[in-house]
Amino acid sequence: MSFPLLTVTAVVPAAGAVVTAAVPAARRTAAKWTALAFALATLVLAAVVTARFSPGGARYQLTESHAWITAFGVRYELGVDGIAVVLVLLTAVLVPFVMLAGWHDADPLETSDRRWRPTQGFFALILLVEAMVVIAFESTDVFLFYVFFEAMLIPMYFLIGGFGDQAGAHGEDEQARQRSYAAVKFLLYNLVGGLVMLAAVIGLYAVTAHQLGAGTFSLPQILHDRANGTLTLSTTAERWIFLGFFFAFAVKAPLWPLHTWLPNAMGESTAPVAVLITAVVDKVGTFAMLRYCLQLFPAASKWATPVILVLAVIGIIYGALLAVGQRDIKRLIAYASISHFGFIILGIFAMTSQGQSGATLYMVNHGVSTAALLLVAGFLISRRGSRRIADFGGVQKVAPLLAGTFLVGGLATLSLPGLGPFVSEFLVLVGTFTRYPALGVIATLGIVLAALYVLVLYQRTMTGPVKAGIEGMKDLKVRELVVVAPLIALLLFLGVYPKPVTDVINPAVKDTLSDVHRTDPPPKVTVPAVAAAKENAK
Amino acid sequence: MNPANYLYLSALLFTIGAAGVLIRRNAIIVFMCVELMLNACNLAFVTFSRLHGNLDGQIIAFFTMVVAAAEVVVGLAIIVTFFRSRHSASVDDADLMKL
Amino acid sequence: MDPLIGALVGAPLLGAGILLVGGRRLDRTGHWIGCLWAAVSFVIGVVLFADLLSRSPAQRTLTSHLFTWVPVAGFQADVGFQLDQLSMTFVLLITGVGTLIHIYSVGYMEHDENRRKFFGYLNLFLAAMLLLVLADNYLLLYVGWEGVGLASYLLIGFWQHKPSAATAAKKAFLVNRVGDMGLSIAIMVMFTTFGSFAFRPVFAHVGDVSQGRLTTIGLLLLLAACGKSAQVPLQSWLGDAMEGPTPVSALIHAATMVTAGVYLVVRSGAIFNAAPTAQLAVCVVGAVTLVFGAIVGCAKDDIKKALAGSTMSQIGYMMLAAGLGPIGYVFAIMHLVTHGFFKAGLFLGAGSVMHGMNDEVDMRRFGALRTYMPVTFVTFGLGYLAIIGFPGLSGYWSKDKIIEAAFAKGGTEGWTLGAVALVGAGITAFYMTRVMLMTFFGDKRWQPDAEGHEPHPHESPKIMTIPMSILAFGSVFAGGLFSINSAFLKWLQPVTGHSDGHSPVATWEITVATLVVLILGVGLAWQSYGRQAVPAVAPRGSLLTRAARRDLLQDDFNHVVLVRGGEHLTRSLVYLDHTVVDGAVNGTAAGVGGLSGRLRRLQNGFVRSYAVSMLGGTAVLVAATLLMRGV
Amino acid sequence: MTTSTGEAIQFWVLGIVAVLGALGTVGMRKAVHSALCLAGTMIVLAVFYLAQGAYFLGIVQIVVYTGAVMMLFLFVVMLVGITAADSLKETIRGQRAAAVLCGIGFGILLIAGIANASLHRFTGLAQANAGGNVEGLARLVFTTYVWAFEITGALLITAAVGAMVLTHRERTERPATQREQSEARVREGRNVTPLPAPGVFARHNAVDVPGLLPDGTPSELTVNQTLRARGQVRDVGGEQERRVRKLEQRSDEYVEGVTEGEGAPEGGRDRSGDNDGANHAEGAAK
Repeated sequence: MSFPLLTVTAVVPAAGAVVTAAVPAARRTAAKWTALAFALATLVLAAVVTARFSPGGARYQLTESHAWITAFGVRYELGVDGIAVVLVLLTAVLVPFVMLAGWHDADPLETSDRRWRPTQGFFALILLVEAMVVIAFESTDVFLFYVFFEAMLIPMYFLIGGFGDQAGAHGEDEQARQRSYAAVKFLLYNLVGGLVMLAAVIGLYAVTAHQLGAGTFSLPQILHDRANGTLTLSTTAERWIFLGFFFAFAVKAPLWPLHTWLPNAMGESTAPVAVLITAVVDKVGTFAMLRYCLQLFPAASKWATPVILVLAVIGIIYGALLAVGQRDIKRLIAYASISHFGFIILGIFAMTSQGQSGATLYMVNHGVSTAALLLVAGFLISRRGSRRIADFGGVQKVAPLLAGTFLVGGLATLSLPGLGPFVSEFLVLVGTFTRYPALGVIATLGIVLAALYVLVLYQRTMTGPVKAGIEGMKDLKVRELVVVAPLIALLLFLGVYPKPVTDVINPAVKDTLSDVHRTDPPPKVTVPAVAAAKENAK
Repeated sequence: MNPANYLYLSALLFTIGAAGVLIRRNAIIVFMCVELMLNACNLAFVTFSRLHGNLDGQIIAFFTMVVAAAEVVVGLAIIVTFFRSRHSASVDDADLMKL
Repeated sequence: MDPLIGALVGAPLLGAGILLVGGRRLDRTGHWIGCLWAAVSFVIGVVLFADLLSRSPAQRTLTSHLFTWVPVAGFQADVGFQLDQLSMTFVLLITGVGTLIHIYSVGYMEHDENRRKFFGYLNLFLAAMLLLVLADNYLLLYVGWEGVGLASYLLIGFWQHKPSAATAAKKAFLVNRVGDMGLSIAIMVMFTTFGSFAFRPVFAHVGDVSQGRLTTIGLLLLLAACGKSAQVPLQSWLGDAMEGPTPVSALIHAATMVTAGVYLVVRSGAIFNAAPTAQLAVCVVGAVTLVFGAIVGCAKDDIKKALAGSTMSQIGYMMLAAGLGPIGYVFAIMHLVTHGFFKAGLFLGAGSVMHGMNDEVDMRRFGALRTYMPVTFVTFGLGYLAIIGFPGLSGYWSKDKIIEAAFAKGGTEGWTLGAVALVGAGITAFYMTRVMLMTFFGDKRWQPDAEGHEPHPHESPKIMTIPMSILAFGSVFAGGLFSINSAFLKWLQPVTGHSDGHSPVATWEITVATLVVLILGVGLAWQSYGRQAVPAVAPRGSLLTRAARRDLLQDDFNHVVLVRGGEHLTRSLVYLDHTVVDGAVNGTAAGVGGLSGRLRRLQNGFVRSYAVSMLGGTAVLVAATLLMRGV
Repeated sequence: MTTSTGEAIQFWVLGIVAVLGALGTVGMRKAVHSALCLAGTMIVLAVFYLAQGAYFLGIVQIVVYTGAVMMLFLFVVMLVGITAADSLKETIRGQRAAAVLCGIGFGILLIAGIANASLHRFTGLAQANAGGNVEGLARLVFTTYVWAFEITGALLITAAVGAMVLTHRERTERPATQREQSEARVREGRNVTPLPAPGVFARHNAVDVPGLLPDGTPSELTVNQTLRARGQVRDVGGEQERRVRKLEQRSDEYVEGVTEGEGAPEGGRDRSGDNDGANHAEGAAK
């Protein structure tokens, strides 16, 4: 029984949440530092996990397995493959930045009430979310995953509903109304998804219980039993269960037309929370598509692929077009994210190694780039006290650094070569194109639209004559630089040298594809790619 | 006689108790009916323990009693406080749960 | 020598990094740092050039593989460079002209508080452009391709406080993106076809691919080229791009970046050679743009815009040549280089004029400047002679060859293209003469600027005039030097290949024809702008003129169809998203709410009635279990 | 497999008693009676426990339930007293019908369930109780169920504390002194004098006997209000009046018997105030 590294990685932030929440109300700063310390500790652990993970080794590594609810064959099973490792690391990396960015977001307006402790709550909730997301990434037991997949809604609900920024387009109470509306919408959407998934989970249990005698949720075991034929899902059963799972993930991801909760949630919550939503929590959805939908139900996935791909492409174009039409900075970014999630899902279901590696890489890049853009946007908004694009103009004159970082974030979002997202986006497009040329071409339109909404946003907010209300705007503070600079550095690194990441991802993708029984379509002319590379290298 | 009769008896008592709970308005009597139901269960437990020939059933019955005792204490205390505030022991007067 | 290739790109990149990250503390030295790194890369370029010359023509291809960039299954993208004669030519042009313009900018941007940033961007551009021409595979080329796009975006919009500048920058980037889309799709097609997108394997296997695919790739590449090189129909951005500082217009929108399209076509010669349809398309695009640009150039009163039109037209020539296949490649590049010299020179001259005239750009407010800024006049004049193809000067050597090649294509195509090229030469002569006359001759039409400062034209400082002079030198002699026992041809041939098409018309006939057309153009211009005075306000002019002033209504078309249409589309989509997609959800929610409102009646609050329901439920459950057992 | 006939008889007899007790618990109007009925049922159950070899439980049942719990009930009944809640009239529409329906249905189902359960295996407690029932239980309680046992202990403590917390009433203000109370009475002008004591003109002065006003009508004021609330005031007004009449009658006879002379003034004195008018009349006549 080796050291339960994965468990610890998830437990540390959870403990951090408890400790932070316990900090006395008056000691706000102390609470912040505690939370940050725990987040960093988690980061270290995640790094250790990544280091201990050997690409190309066993499929699931650092596994842990204990009985949990023996009656239903539910086990506490953890294990990471390449994809999970990367995403765990991403989460652990982003959370400290989120905290730093939201350093003052939860400071109470008047500290008269000694028992009122929003700050502690804010940071504790963030840590809680991190813990749940991490365990969701790590679990290899469907039920365990489901539990945390749902549980993470609760802290998110409070983060969205409880800590909106004071920068709404409307009055104070109107804004509170909007916020609670957004929070409830978020909760309901995802609960409905979760409910459907629960049904599917039970269905899965029923099937396994019926065929294996004892029902199980363990992913490795199910895969193993499928492989040696002891477990065979009937076509209809497989399809229904698949749909159940996919629906939940599609809501979380979100896939068009299940996306409408995202703009509200991201628009009303503070920038850091918005980052948490789109860059961390939503990734669980796409991750789960890749791990559960494809690995558990290969046939059904193939059956549903055409529809999903079309939806994804619609999502790409639709999200981009709506982003162009937005008047609210955060909502614009939200719709941009919807477009990007379209790319991710496209890559996943193109079922080519480029597509899926690209999609996974995209999850990482999108996480980092959106974080960069949103957090800077958050700084901008908190300075001006408004989210309306029309309220900005000529920022680059008074706050060049802010404008510059914002531009870099934007360029990353429009996937400019040299920055991370380009690599992943191109991989996804190529991966799609090799099997579905038409879709590939349509999706490529997305990059033009991306350029449109990003540059329009930049032009309206940053350039031109300095608008009223912008004159006195301060440039980035040190804390804010500490948040943004590393993210930008990360973007550059991922854009120039993504090899370390792809090396971790590729084997996992290979396994997934072999689960789905798909191989990359060969090139028309049989130039062995490696040979080509060699020929090219010499 | 088949000891199963004890079970029938307990079922009967249980049902009567339940009906009482539903019909009576006086909180105290309602409470008594609850006690009646508990006792009915105990009888069933004891009978089962006899049927199976091990004492676990009796243990459970025993615990039921203990818990029932605790419950009585708290429940009656609640009734008393309720009576103090409302000058009534009718369960229907506690209808704030609606709407 | 291979690592040097990396250094070639690295030097300006490093410079950009230093300048952009360095922050305000570098404000005082920034511009010199910028120049330094540009110069360094130029020196490296020269060293490499020497190295290449020292080798036998066959061995003149250096490659250096830095690292594997994106390895995913079959998809192997490397960061690797390939330096052959073609790249070398560009490297020298870019770094050479680049360095000159860096130096020029030191003077030109003297009074701008963001000068450091400006030089940072310029260095960034050099790096990206070098990456573009040195890449050994299309994906890396794409990086450079978009990199120069970014640099151009930043530099056009350098004066971001001017809304017009910001808009122009955005427009440029967007239009380029459309082209980039073509390039990226082309790469995808290559990958699906060849399983690779590196030059060597792709070109090596062109033979075993159906022509249809090659045509597809070719057309997609052409789309990309149109975007970058401002060819019809994606040319609309170039005119607005003149909002940027003049050195930028000179370097990016005249000498180097806009010619990337030509490079792409020539580089992909192997593919185009095997896809005649695509080649023809290239020729047509080139020919159309050639005329289009020329006409626009004739109508513009803004000196920079007039030059921009001319740039379009000249690149049209290059595209035309590139489309002609092996006959034309060499001359396309040659014209590209010479054009690099004289057009850069012309722009710098224009910049110098604006510098002297409080940034006035309207030629109708110039006039009679030759005496006030002699150096500018001379250099500009030499550039002018070069571009109209005055015998002996650079333009003459390259342009005539192109016209020749066009005729040599043979058949009606050959005749048409040749004729177009010939006419183009004439129009070129016309509008360039017009510019020349309106700016330096005639009487003073100066007017005070917005703040009411009377312009006091004066010669620009040495730091600006010296680069101009060097470029003028280039624009006089480059063509000649290249043509000495066709050195340039021999130099490039190993890469591009060459075939001497036999032209139906003899060389001397073409030369004569060209001269005739040239004289006609100049004469016409003299007639209308030299003899009678130029009106200070533009006359209404003919329908064509008015159309030409508006870029032949291209922008209006874009505005109506794309911008307005797009706005309506997005607006309506936003509405739909709110009412339909979201409305459906909220509708459901409302329905549930209403239902629960009804059900709420059941909750009368009496414990006992709740208890009844509990008991009932229990009864049902017991029944269910019993039934289950029964089953 | 069956049990001894003796047990059978005992079952049938006591079973009926138990059921009756249960019905009584539900049906009796007064809480006190319900409580007593319940106690009866519990005792019967205790007997059944004993009969089924659960000696310990049997005793505990008697001691804890009938001994402690039921007494607690009675105590609370006394404390709370009788309220309108005791009426058996149903107030919620359809409640009783639903209740009876559910009850019957549930009972039937339950019995049906037991009926088709397979209860043929019947191993008595013979060897389970071999080492003594109590010892057996003890062994289990302190080994297998020790954890649960501890928990229940904690539960009991908590319950006790909870009960205290619930019933304990915090006195917010100082209790009013006698003086203040009297002053308040004067201020409000209601029965300034102390309340009349019960039992005036009474055979005995028990609390539930109201005092009489001079005309012999009982005064409600004189009785403890709890008793009044419960309607447990003994109805004595009529009897007393009758006795007063008798007294007067006898005295009249006595006066007539003595005829004119000194007896009259006694009689007059004896007569209560309402005859004064007559006296004066007579005086005037003289």
